[in-house]
Formats: sequence, structure tokens, C-alpha cells
Amino acid sequence: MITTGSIQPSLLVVAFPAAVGVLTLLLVRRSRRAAYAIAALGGLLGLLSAVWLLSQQMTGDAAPSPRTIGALPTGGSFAMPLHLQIDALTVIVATAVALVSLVIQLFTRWYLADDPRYRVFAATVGLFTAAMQLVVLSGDVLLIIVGWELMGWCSYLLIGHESDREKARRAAYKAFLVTRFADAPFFIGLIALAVGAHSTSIPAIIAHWSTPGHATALSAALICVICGVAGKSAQVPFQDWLPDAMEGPTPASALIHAATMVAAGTVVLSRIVPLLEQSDPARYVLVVVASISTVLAGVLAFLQNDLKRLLAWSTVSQVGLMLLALSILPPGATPDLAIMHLLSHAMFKALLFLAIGWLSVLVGGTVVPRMSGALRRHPSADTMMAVGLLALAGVPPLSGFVSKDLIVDEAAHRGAAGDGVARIGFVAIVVMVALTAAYCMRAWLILDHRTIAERRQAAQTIEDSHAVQEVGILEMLETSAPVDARGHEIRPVEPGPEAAVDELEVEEAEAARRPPRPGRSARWGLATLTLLSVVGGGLALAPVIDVDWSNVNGWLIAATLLLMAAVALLVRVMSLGTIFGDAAARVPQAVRNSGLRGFGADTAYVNLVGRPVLALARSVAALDDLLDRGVRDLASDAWSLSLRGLAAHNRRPTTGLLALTTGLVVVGVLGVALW
Amino acid sequence: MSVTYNWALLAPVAVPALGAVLLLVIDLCLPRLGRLHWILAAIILLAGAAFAVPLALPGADSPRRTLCLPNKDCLYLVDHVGVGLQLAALVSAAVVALLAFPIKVPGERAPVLGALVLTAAAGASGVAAAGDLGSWLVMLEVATLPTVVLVALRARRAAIDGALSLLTVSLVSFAILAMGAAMWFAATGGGLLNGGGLLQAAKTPDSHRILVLAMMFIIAGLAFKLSLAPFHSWTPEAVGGASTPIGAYLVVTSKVAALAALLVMVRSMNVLGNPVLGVLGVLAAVSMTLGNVMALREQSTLRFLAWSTVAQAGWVVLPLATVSSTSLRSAAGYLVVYSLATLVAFAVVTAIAHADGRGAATRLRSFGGLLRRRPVLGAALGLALLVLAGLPPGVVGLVAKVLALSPVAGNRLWVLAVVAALNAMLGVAVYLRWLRIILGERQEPVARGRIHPVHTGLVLAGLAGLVVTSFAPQLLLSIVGG
Amino acid sequence: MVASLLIAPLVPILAGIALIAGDRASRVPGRHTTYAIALCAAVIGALATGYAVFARPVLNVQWVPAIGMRLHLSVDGISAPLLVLTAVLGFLVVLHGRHEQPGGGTPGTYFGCLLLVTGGALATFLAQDAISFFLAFELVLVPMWVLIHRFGDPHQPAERARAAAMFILYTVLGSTLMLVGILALVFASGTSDLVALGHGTHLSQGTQTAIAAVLLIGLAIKVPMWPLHSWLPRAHTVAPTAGSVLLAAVLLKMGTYGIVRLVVAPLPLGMARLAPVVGTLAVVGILWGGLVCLVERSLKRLIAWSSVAHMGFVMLGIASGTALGLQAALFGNIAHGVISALLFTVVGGLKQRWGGDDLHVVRDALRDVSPRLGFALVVGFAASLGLPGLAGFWGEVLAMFSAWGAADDQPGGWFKGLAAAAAVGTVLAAGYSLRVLRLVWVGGADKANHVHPAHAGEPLPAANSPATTVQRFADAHGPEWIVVGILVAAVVAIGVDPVPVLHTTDAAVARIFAGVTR
Amino acid sequence: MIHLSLPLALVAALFGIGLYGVVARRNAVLVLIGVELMLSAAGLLFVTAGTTMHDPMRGGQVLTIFLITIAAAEISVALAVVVAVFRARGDIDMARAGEDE
Repeated sequence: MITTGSIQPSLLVVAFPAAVGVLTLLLVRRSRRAAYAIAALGGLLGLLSAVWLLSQQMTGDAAPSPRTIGALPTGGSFAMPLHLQIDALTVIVATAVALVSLVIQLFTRWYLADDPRYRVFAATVGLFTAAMQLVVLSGDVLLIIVGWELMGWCSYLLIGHESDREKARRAAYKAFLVTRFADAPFFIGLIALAVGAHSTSIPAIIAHWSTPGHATALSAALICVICGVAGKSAQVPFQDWLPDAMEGPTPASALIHAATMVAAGTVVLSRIVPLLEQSDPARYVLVVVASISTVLAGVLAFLQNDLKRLLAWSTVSQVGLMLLALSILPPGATPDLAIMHLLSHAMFKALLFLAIGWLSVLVGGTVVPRMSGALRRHPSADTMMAVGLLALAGVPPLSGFVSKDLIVDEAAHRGAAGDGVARIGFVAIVVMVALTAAYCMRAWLILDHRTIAERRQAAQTIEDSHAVQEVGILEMLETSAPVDARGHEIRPVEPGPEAAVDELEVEEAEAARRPPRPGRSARWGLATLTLLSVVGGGLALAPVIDVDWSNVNGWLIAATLLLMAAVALLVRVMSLGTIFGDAAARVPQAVRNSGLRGFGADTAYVNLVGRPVLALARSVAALDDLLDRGVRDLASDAWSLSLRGLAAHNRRPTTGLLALTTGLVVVGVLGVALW
Repeated sequence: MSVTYNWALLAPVAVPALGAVLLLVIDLCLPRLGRLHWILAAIILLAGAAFAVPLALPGADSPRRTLCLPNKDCLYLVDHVGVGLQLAALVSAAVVALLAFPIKVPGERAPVLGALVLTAAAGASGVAAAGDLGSWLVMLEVATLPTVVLVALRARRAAIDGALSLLTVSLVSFAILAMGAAMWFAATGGGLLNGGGLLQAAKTPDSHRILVLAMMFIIAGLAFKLSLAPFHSWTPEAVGGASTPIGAYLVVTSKVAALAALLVMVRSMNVLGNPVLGVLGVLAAVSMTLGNVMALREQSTLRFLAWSTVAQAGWVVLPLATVSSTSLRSAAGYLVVYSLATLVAFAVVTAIAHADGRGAATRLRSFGGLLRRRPVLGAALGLALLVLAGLPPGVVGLVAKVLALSPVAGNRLWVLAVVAALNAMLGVAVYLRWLRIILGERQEPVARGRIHPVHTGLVLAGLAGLVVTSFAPQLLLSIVGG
Repeated sequence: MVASLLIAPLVPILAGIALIAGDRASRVPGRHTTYAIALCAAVIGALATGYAVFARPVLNVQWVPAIGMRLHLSVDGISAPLLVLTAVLGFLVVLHGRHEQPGGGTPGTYFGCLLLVTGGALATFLAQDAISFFLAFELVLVPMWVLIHRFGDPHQPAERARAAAMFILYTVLGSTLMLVGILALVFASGTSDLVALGHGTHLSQGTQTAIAAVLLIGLAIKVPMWPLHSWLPRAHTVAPTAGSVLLAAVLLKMGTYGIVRLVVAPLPLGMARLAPVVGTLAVVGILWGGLVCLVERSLKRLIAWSSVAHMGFVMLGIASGTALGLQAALFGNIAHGVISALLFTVVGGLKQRWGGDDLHVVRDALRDVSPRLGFALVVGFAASLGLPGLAGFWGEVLAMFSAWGAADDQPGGWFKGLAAAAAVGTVLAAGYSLRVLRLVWVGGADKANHVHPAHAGEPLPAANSPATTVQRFADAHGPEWIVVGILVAAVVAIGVDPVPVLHTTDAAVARIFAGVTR
Repeated sequence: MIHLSLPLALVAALFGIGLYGVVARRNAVLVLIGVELMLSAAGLLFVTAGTTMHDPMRGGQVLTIFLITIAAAEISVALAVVVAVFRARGDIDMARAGEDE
């Protein structure tokens, strides 16, 4: 047994990834190799510490609440101990985060092989991981806020990594602002909880608020926290930043979606789940938010024209499921269900993103026309894609199946027991299960599409999304030449077919400059993820996770599986005869257009928040100008006063005498009056 | 009737008075001395001041009396504040004499001017020690009348106009003052300023009322000499018209005399038991504001200094809005600081006017780049302006502001305090305007004459004084017993 | 060693005077000599300050009895961090002068003024006597005025004069009002000793409220608090870099320091009565500043506005009436000092390179053009939006904590609302910070254009093609990079481990609240 | 002994007339006359007050004499200035003095 002296593995779990960020920025100038070495080593050490911590936890040697930078001196009775809190669930999550992060670091080396900013990217990923680990392990709301905000910032940096493109800049800006907007209530909620308990330590908070007598305050605070969680986890009404975040490089997306940022909401809520269980209003809010999100995101995922965006929406949907799992928990229950799904989601989603990233490098983009048939041409990734999509869809016996069906079962169970929240949740889950099966099937069919020649033809009309700057692919479709039912152009398009082909060749030549597949370590990482996606469900059997897998209702599971099969079949039928094997092509164009825009959420943000705030800002600026002018006018008033004074002082003795006499009268009257 | 005499005590008044006579006699005997009379005058004034020094030392007992009647009422008494003001009056007059020394005047006029300065200084010195209404009135007038002549003797048209302005205002003010004194006399039934009659009068409502009215008349009458608005109209005319040393005399020595006179009266009003003299507060506020606002635009140096003196007069009487021994000391302390800074400013202006011609010194613009051209003069003037503005590094000016504000703030006269704060701001704007010119670039080619060594010496001494007192303000403030 | 108390402020002040006076001498000292003298003086001042902070000597002698002013210098927990901040920044601005020594005057005057401001600020924080505090408070005005007036933006002489005048007039008004308050306080309590006043006075609540109101109005101008802030954006816009740094990082702190020393500690009842107003104005300032920043075009002005917002957090902490709030305020002071110093240094450098600071001019991405400055800018704005791990976070989040848990004698609901509004303010901060980064750091120019298909057929676009090369200008080097680097390191260090700073102030804060029975 | 109210009324009247003269007259000499009236009012008040009290020093009378003396000195200076003004400008109209420089 390794000694548990002064060095706490829990601190190392946070410190190593953070060190990656700091050291890379400090030490590395240009060398890509050095940056990679630091990143990989840091990630590995982070993972090892997490495993060490896990082993400690298993043997019961882990320090339950290690100190970090020491308690904040608050000058009074307010306690801010800033401790971590180590328990089985958090340790497992931390391990998963470390693992995913390591794989992503390994993969990035290949993915960004010719990116001049690789160094910064690797550093940011390290910092991001550290922030997430902090949230995961934190036992103090202040530390949660710290990690939470740092993650937001790192996501800003990652999404805006390719800041040469306006779309990426906008996406990064939007992601940070939307989440930050939601953070305002989140702060207030946590502050309210902490101030009530006179401590920021989570155990103290739970102890304080668990005593009866402040239900309303508790509900209000929790709803505030849920707002923040909805922001970070991209739930309704803050959902729209996440698909835009696809502007970031694919490894960044993998990191954000799989293990870190969007999952943080689940982690935080699971920390305070004993409070959540006491507050029905908060549970209702959570279940409504999560249900709407999970269903809406499922629909949107089906409608996307870009497979990365499809995955993005699927994340929203899956996180919605985790939050649903939290909302349906009975009092006294532990959040293991949600965490279980978080873990399996982390594995398969990271896998999916990295695989898509791999493919996108090979085919030069992630839009459906590019991706169509990608697996046919590059079969090396097909196992990963298959496992990932199956796990996402929840096909037994993959990890997604286990975690999801446990939630379905729990919802049904609780709903039958008469819990309204669980009933809402159950309905949403059922719809969501069908939708998940639909978009997974759709994605697979696209990737596995055969008619490459047709794809190639159509591609002539569509530029690569990298070359598309301001206008999205949608606008491009609208303005490009119409094609007939078989994909033949009716009219040649602007740059001319040669140019388009040339461009394709150039890009493929570019792609050829890096090796056609990731390095060995990265492939090992991917293989690990694949494996875990397959067998991760077995975690339910592990003693550290407390889920009730023995009494599962077999009929219910069979019914969901049947539903999934039916939907998959339907999608297959829909995809027949479409150009790219895209089932969504059967959906009316208007709906798809709207879906591509996230049903107009972005416009709503701009019109409901952005514009009014800017208008307010302008009017405040104008008001301030007035204020400023008022102050300046005082000066000019004094100035004109002196002019008037000059006129009065006409240098004549009589005027002086008049003033003197007046003065005498005034002084006499005032003097007697004021006495 | 036997009266006690203490000549040492009387010397600060007697020496200059006798000196004035002496100067005229010397002129009779040795008619060709010319400007040397200024030196003589300065020596006499400094000798008078030397007699005052022992009394001003911190250990001296206070108040000292002489000219006492058998019934122990004394017609001459000085306390620390009084002797400090005497000292200030005499020294400032001596500085004026020295400033005037290099300036060419017709040979027969120098002794007259010198004698007038001495006379006025004697009056200023005497009024600070007056113990009865008669000597108070006489001394005040002795301090005032010569100034009219001093202004008029420059014999330029502007000077004559200024003299007329000063004359009319001073005459009317004196009439008002006399009326006030008469009412005072009628109310208290005696000529002594702090006799038992005052207490008696304060007790009966009728005479109390007359006493108050008398006080108002006296304040109104004295306000002209302090250049408090609205009694200030002569100030820009006379200061702008007179020769620069006489201008300095008008805004420094003359003001010292006025404050001394006012303090004598206010001190005796102590017995009335009312801590607040609202009228003085109002006058202070109006003067500050008016002076500052007018100075904002003024283009002529001398008139600028005149407006500045109007504003500073407000600060001088500001503490007197509350009646207490502290506030008397505060007013005197402020005045002393003001006098030092103003004298330095006038010394610089005089030096430049003498070296480059009056035209080069009467416009603010012509001071452009002074700090670069004549570093010593520029530094002295800059520091003096900062002291007047009350900004460090002119720390002593800031201390003076603290001094002036503390009775007001201590008694929580918020409105007055806020007005004062606003005026502190305005004052900064006013003085920085000139400072900016000094710091800035040269606007026009200026003839570069030689600064007279006496002027250089005076400016250097003034600069040294400002610097030293900025580090140790107590040196200056202690002469008024602070 | 008591001498360190005198050396710390006096060496910079005297060196400053000597430099300015030396400029007028017939043989003007050379540029390098001037720089060396200034640097030495700044270092000596900083070392003496460091020693004083470490050893905590006390000097207490009579100075001007006429106004009850004593020369009482010492260091306690409240002033120690500010002293260190001032001393370090004093050194840094002089160091930075090597890189950017603006025209408009001689080096002697420039460095002299910088040293005078530094020395004056040190004296302010050292003074333990209310009246000498005021004196030192005023000491910095004229040199600062000269800095703005003479050495400010050379392109806008008229605006420079106006801004300088507005700065000094506004501040003088504020400080004179403060003087009125101080005098009233001293008169009423009978002592001008800040240590004695720190134990609270036993005046009636009415008296305390009146005095506190006057003091607060006076000091609010300095802080500045909405709506008395008009001078700040103006002054910052035209001030030279070093001037902006000192103004934001040191001079503003005098205001809050004064509030703690003169209002919070001696007048608890008065402060309690006025706290809701102060808190409300503070929050209005937060929102106001944040909103204006969203549409402000001038980058320096924008940072000045963000200062208004940040100082709002400091004031909110003070208004909460809790020890936590005071801790937050004192920490926020330091944090804002470091952050604004960093931002102004970077932005000053940018303005110099760009020849203007209009955000609407489309420029190449700073992260490509000048990676070091870009990095520093990112750190600065990230700290400005309150990113954890950087200095700005703790002060703001603790201020919100304290406002939510305001003292029992305050209207709790109202303060909770204020805390919520302050949280909205952090969103605005994110909005404007990212706005700047989006316009400056990542650039407005869309370089995806540069790899347009049109080039594809031609030989590969080489570096000689103007469309693809980035116009690089000199990145930060030498003194500028040292200054920026130190500030970045400080921002990170304070942000990662706030405990030392909070620990320094802890005992003093606890003492203030120990005497008060609330 | 006549009743005091009569002389007091006279004092008031004299002072008022003098003040009016000072304000209303433009001729410098007439202004001087106004001042003289005011001064004589003061003197009268001194005398009147002095008669009512038993002051061994005869304060009222003494002060009146002082006053008269001072007034004489003043008028001499004043007339000298008025003459100078007349020489400089050609008139002694107070409302026009100082108009141009």
C-alpha cells in the first residue's frame, strides 16, 4: 500500500492536469514534441493518481476531506474550509475523466498535427481536465464555483481555437456568455445555500438545510442552482450553445461532451442530491427542464445535417436523461443511477467524437454529404463507430443499455408508486429512447452509405465547411444549384466544377500530410474506450455503485427494445433512395431548416436578450454622456457666471457703492435674523 | 488721570509711527537720499517687528497689557494672535518697502511713500492691540487712509481710478463703521471693548439687540477692508491700478489690519454667548465663490491676484463663522499663510515687472514658460500658487485650509463646509490655470531684463520660507499662538 | 527600524523633487542617469516598505499641533497589502518608463512625478493620523495632474487638458469634503489617531450618520462610486500608461482605504445607516459600468469603465457590514490593483503600437501578431471577468457572499437583491471582456478568406503574398515584458492562493468588528 | 433733558440721507457730502449716548471729537484724490470713472 502521507492523490488528480497547462505554457516555446510529452505525461500521471485514489477508496484508506489551499480567513464566523470530499462515486467519475482526457490528449497530437497552436490547445485541455476534477472532487461550493467557471473559460478557449474563422469566434463567445448568463443564478443559489449554513462546506450545507423549516428558501436556491446546471449542461432554455460549440476542433468537442463540462451539472446536482430530494418544486423544475431538453434534443439530433452537430444534440439529450435520473430519485437515495449513465456516456461519447474526428480528417468534413459512405472508404474506424452508436442507442449489452435501462426501470417503478415527477420523466424517457434509436440509426446509415459516386457529384456543389465562413451549410444549400432527384445538377455552380475538384484535392493533399491514422498510443486509447463502452455496463455489478440491477422489470426492457427496433426499421425505410442515405431527407425541408437552426433558439437569444441588453447599454451610455455633460456644464456654468460677473463689475465706483449699500442692508438683516 | 506705559509693548506701534516722522525729517535734512528711504523704512519696520518677536514666542504670557487706567481697564492689550498679526503686518510692510526699493520714482516722492507705508503699518499694528473703541477707530483709519494715497501716487490714470474707487468705498465703510461703533457705544455705555458694560448690555434684551446691529455694522464696515464680497469692488481696481508693491500692501498688510480689527471685535463678542456668526459665514461663502469665479476668466495678473484675495478673504473669515478662541487663531493662522504666499507671488510679479517692464508682468499669458526661463521665479510663483490653492507640495496651504475648515466642520455647519469644499475645487481650477501657463510653453518673445538682486533675494527668501514651512507648518502658525 | 517608515515615502518623494528640480538646472542630467536615479529611489522605497510591512515599526511624534496633526506612521493588516502593492507598482511603472517614456516633457519631470505619486501613496497608507492621512492623500494630486496634462495622449491636447482638470477638480472636491468629514470626526471624537478611531467612537447615531455621509461622499469621488465617476474614464483615456496604472491601481485604492479607516471603523452606526444607499449605488455602478463597456469604443476607456464596475464590488462588500464583506473589499482592492495595472500596461502598449485604441478598427488577431501581449491581455480580461484562479474572482464572489449574508441590522431582502444584481454584473463583465477579446485578441479580420479556393490553382501562397502575412509588430520585450510578466504572475498567484492576502487582513478586520456590538 | 427719541430719529434720518446720497449721486463731491452726513450721524449718536451715561472718561464726547478729526483727515485726502481725478479725466462723474483703460 502506498503511503498516504502528506501527498494526497486527490490533490494530484487535480494538480497534474493543471500542471500540464502551466508547464506547457511556461516551458514550451515551439516544440510540438515537448508539448506532447508534457501533455501525455501529465494526463497519464493524472490517470494514475486517479487510479491510486480509487484503490485507496476501495481499501478505505482515502482521506475523506483533504484540505486544499487552506481555509479562507473570513474575519468572522463564516467558514470557508475549501476541502475536497472523496467518496466512491466521485472517485470513479474522476478516473473516467482522467481516462477520457488522456485519450483525448493522445488523439489530439495526431488530429492537430499541423496546427501552430497545438501547444495552447494541449495546455487548455489540461487545465480543463483539472477544473473538471476539481468540480468532481470538491466538497465545498466555492471550489465548485472555481472549477465550474474555469471549465467555462477553457471551453471558450477550445471552441474558439480556430479563431481565424468568425463562426468559431462567435460560437466561443456564445458558449461562454450563455453559460455565464446561467451562472448568475447558479452563484446566487450556491451562495444562498452557503450563507444559510454559514459555511461553504457541502456536508455542512446539507446538514443545515436538511433540518425542516426552510422549504421555500431551499426550493428557490435549488431552482437557481438548476438554472446554472441547465446552462452548463446545455438544457432548455440554454441548449443552443452546445451545437455551435462544434466549431471547436473535434477533440475539444469530445472533451466538452464526454467527460467534462456538460456532465458537470450532473456531478454538482448529485453532490447536493439529498437536498434536491426534499424539495418537490425543485424536482418538478428539474424534470420539466430535463424532459423538454431530452426530447427536443432528440428531435434536433435527427434533423442535423452535420454529424458532429447530431452528436452534440445527442449529448443534450443524454444529459437530459441523467438529470431526469436525478429528479426521479426517492428521498434517501444516492445519485448512482445518474452517475452510472454519466460514466457510460463519457466512454461512448468520447469514442464517437474521436471516431468522427478521425473520419472527418480523412474525408475533409463532417457534413452529411462528406460523411456519407465514409466508413465504406475508411473501414478502419467502423468498429468504433458501431460500438459507439450502439451504446448510444442503448443496445444490449453495451454500457449505454445498462445505464439507460436502469433509469427507465427506476422511472417506471417510481411512477407506478405515484410520483408525478417520475411519471413525467418516464414519458420523456420513452420518447427519448425512440428518438435516440432513430438518430443513431440515421447516423449509421449515412456513414455506411454506398453510393459514393453520387456523393462525389453532389460534393461538387458544396464547399467544405472550413471554407464556408459566415454562411452556414444551410444557406449554402439554399443558394447552391438545385439538383434533381438523382443528385444531378440542373445547372453548373459558380466556382466551376474544376475548381471544386481542385479544392478537394488540395485538401486531401493536406490531409495526406499527416499520417492517415492516429499514433499507436491514441489508437490504444480509442480501443480502451471502445472496450469500456462495450463492457462498461458491468460497472453496475461493482460494489462501489449502488444500483438495483437485480429487480429489473424484464418486460419493460423488452418493450423498449422492441420500440427501438421498430424505430430503427422505420429510419432504414426512410433512408432508402436518398442521395446520402440520409433518413432526414424525407422530413419536410422547412422543418429541417428550422431544426438546423435549433428551432430558432439563437435568434431568440439575440432578440430576447442580446438586443435588449445592447439597447439598454446604449441608453446607459447615452445617459452617462448626459451625466458627463452635466458635470462639464458645471464648468461652463462657472465660466459663464464669471462672464456675467465681469459685466456686473463695470469698474465704476458707483456700482461698488451700490453693492456696498446692498451688502450693508443684507448683512444687517441677515445678522439680526441669523442671531 | 494716570496711565501706565510699557514702551517695549508699545514699540511695534510706536516705532513705525515715529519712524514715519523720522523719515520726513531725514528728507528735510538730506533731500537727496531718494530711494534709500525705502531701505530706511524697511529697517524701521523690521525694528518694530523685532520688538514684537519676544511676545510672539510660545512661552510669552498672554495677553499683555499696557496703557492701563487706574481701574485696571487697559487701552492696549495684545495676546498671541494680536502680536502675531502685528508681526505679520510689520514684516509684510517691510517686504513691500524692500520690493519697492529698486523701482524708480521721482526723488521727492520716495520719502513720502515710505512715510505713508510706515504710518499705515503703525495703524495696522495698533489696531491689533486696541483695547478701546477710540483707539480702534483711529488706528483703523490710520491704517486705511494712507493706502488711498499710496494708490493714487502712482499718478497713472488707472491708479487714480483705483484710488477713487478705494476712496469712496473706504469712506462709506468708515461711516458705516463709525455708526456701528456709535451703536456699540450706545449699547454698552462705554468705550472699552471688553469692559463690564458689554456683559451688562448682553443681558438686557434692548441693548442686546442694538449690540447685534452694531456688530453687523462693524462687520459691514470692516468687510470692505478685507475685500469680502459684496464690499470688494475696489479691490481689482486699486490693486490693478497701483504699482505692484503697493498692490501687495493692499492685499496683505491692509488685510492683516482688517482682520486684526475684526478679531478684536469678535473676541469681545465672545461674551454674547452665541457660538455662530452666521453672517460671516455667508459673507465668506459669497466672497470665496465670487472671487474664484471671477478669477477663472481674469487675464490680468494683478486683477487675478485681486480676485484671488477676495476669494482668500472668504477663507480667512470662514472660521469666524463660529466664535471661539480656536476660530480666532484659525483665522489669523490662515491669514498668515495667505500673506506669505501672496507676498511671494507679488514679489515674483514685481521682480518681472521691474526687469521686463510692467507690460511683461500684467498679463497672465506673458508668464508662459516661466519655469523654464527663470526657474527660481517660476518655482517660487508655482509653489505660492499651490499654497494658495491648498495643494501639496504647498503643504502649508493645505494646513491652512485644514485650519480654516476645522471650526466649521467641528461645529458641523455642513452647508458652509460644502460651499467651502466646492470653493476649494474652484480655487484649484483658478490657480492651476496660472500654474499651467507657468509650466507650459513660452507664448511670445519676452524681453529678458536682469532681475534686481533685492528682488531675487526676496523671492529666494520667500521660496525658502514656503518650502520650510511646508515641511514644518508649525513654524509659521506658532506666531499666532497656534 | 523606525527609519524605514520615513524612508519608504520620503526617498521617492525627495528623489522625485530632486529629479524635477534637476530638470531646471543648467546642466540637465542625462536620460540614463535620470532613469537610474528613479529606479534606485523606487527600489529603496519598495525595500523600505517591505521591511516596514515585515517588521511593523511605529513612529509617533508631534508635527503640527496647530491642527492637531501628528506624524504617526505604522503598518497594520489593512494597509500592509496596499503598501506592498503600491511599492511594487511604483517600481514597475518606473521600470516600464524605460520602454515607454512619453513626450511632452523631460524624463526628469516624468519620473519625478511617478516617484511623487508613489511616495505620496505610500505615505497615505502609512499615515495613522487622520489629518496627515488627508495631507498625504492630497500629495499625489499635482504630480498626477502633471502626468495627465503633460504626458498624456499626444494626439488630443485639448481633451488632455480637460481630463486633467476634471481629475484634479473632482478629486479636490472629494478630498475637501473628506477633510470636512475628518475634521468633524476629529472634533467630535477628540482624537485624530486612526488607531484610536479604529476602535470605534461613541457618538450618537445621528452624528455618526452625518459625518459618515460627508466622508462617504468625499471618498466616493475618489473610489469612484456611481454617479461620481465621470472623471475616471476621461482621465484614463488620455493618461500615459504609467499614469493610468498608478491611477487605477493605487489612487482609487486610497478611496476605499479611506472608507475603511475613516468610516467603517470609527463610525459603525453611521455606516450601518447609510449602508443600503452605499450598497445600492455600488451595484448601480457595477451594472452601469458593465453596460457601458458593452458599447464603448475606446479600449482604455473601456478598462476605466470596468474599474468603475469592479470598485462597485469592493463597495458592495464594505456596505454589507460584515467582516467577510470587508475582507472581500480589501482583497478586491488588491486584486483590482494588480489586474488594472496589467490591463493598462498591455493596453497602453497596444495603443502606442496601434496609434489609437478604437475597437471598431479591424485589426489582425493579437494572438498571432503579438503573442505575449495577447496572452497578457487574455489573462487580464479573464481576471477582469472574475475567472477563478485569477485575482479578480475571490473579491467579487466573497462580496456577493457578504451581500447575501449582510449584517443583521441591514435590510436583508434588499441586500439579497443587490447580490443578485451583482451576479448579473458578472455576466456583463463576461460580456464586455469577451467582446474585447473577440475584437482584439482573435482579431476582427477573417483569415479564412486567405485560403480561398482562388489560390488553389496557383503556386502555394507564399509569405510574400500580403493577404496571408500577418503584420507583426514588435512584441513585448525587455522592461515591458518584465513588467507585464510580473503582473501576470501576480494576478495568477493571488488568484490561485488568496489565503496569504486574506490572512494579512484577517486580524485587523476582526478587530474592527470586535468592538462593534451589532 | 430732552427725550432721547428726537436725537435718535435725527441720527437715523441723517444716516439714511447720507447713504442715499452716496448711492444716488454721481458727482464725487456730493458723494463726499453724503459720507459726511453719515459720519455726523455717527457723531450725533456718540454724543447722545454719551449724555445718558455717567462715564468719567466722557467717552461720547471724546469719541465724537476723534470722529470729527478723522473725518477732516479723510476729506482732505478725498478732495486731493477728487482733484487728481478731475485733472486726469476732466470731470468728477463717478459713474464714468474707470470706464475705459
